Amino acid sequence: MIDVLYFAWVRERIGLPREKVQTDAATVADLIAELSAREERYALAFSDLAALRVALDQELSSFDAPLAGVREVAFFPPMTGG
Amino acid sequence: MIDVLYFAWVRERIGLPREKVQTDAATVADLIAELSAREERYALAFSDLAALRVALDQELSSFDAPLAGVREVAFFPPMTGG
Amino acid sequence: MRLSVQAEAFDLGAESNAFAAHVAGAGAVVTFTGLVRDNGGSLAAMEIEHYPGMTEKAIAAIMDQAKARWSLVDALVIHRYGRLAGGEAIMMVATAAPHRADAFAAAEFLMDYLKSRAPFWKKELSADGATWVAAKGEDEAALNRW
Amino acid sequence: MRLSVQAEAFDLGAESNAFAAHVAGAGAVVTFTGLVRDNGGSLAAMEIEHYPGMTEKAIAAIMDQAKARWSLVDALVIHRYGRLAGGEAIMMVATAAPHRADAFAAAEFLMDYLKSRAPFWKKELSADGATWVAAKGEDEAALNRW
Repeated sequence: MIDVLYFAWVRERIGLPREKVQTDAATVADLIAELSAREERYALAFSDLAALRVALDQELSSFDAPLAGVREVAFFPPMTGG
Repeated sequence: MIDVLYFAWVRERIGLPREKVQTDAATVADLIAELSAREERYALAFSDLAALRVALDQELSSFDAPLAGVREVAFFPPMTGG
Repeated sequence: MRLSVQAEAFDLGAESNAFAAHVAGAGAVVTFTGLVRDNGGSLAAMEIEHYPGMTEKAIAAIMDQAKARWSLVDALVIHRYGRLAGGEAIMMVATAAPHRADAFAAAEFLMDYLKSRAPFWKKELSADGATWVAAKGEDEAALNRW
Repeated sequence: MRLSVQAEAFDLGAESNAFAAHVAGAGAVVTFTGLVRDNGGSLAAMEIEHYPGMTEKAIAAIMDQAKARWSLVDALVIHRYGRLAGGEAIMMVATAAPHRADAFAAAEFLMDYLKSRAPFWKKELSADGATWVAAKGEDEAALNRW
């Protein structure tokens, strides 16, 4: 089980801020494929990966990163702080 | 008659902050030559022109600038504001 | 070095004075303050979302990088989240260094990284509705200079 | 745009707040404050001489140049003269612009020009005596980037 978090418009499209996901996905990309296959709202949120960023255990990462040992995955658009 | 002003170590070497000078000097360089010929303290203050700056009527200028119409000449070292 | 991620408003003047009061050895203090642009007519409120936990870690990492790169006496980052009205201060950065070049460079570095690498997302609220602020290409490009 | 050449101390916090309170349309405020470096042991007092009349003109000209080059909502320069103790604020600059790049660039420009083109001269007073601060080659060189 991993915690999956969504922020900003990703959260709005998927309709929830976080959920626990039971998965055997090997990489972030695999997890995205699993979620997108679930429901249209996920497919929509993940339709353009260039517009998305991912953090693994609160560190920015990449879509081909392995999920082994990861407890928290977060998806969000490019950050707009400052 | 023009007002001649001295600042910082130029003022200290010459020993006064300002004086009125009767001169027919055509350029700043001519005025410097006249003053340097007066007394040792002037010659000392003007001995290294690379270490000096000049302002004519409160605008930075150069040693070869003409003095015609100028009312106030100021000599000082490179500025250290900020 | 102090870092605060907070919903509450902060007082730029009070924070600047408190920061500058304890920077022995510094000859230069730079502050940057980001404001919700208030263009008179269409006063835009702003809603800022963030990622609690990661936000603090990301900012601390950015501050550590700045400290490693420049000769800093001290640095401060305050960043708000939640709802802000037009004209309100969103965040501030302060740096203190012996000389001005380091204080300026570190403040700009902190700002460039906070813009694109700290997990905040801004939503502008106006009469026309709500819009997520898009990241700008120039903000990503600004990172290349460091 | 406000410019003050004064002997009196100023309050960085109060000046920052007053400045930031009237910058509608600005998203970025940058301040720079120059302090008399106080390195604990040999507390250096500083004596600042200036050229009344030319000082104000020179600073106003520098501010006009900044205004012409960058999109500024407002700018402020305060510079003291006379005797200052270690740790005291010598001067400050503040800039406000729609975006941060302009606010930073204008503040750095103002500082570079104030350093080398505004008629102030600093003398450091320490236990060893009084020394006029020499202009630095790097300060003159800094002007070339503009």
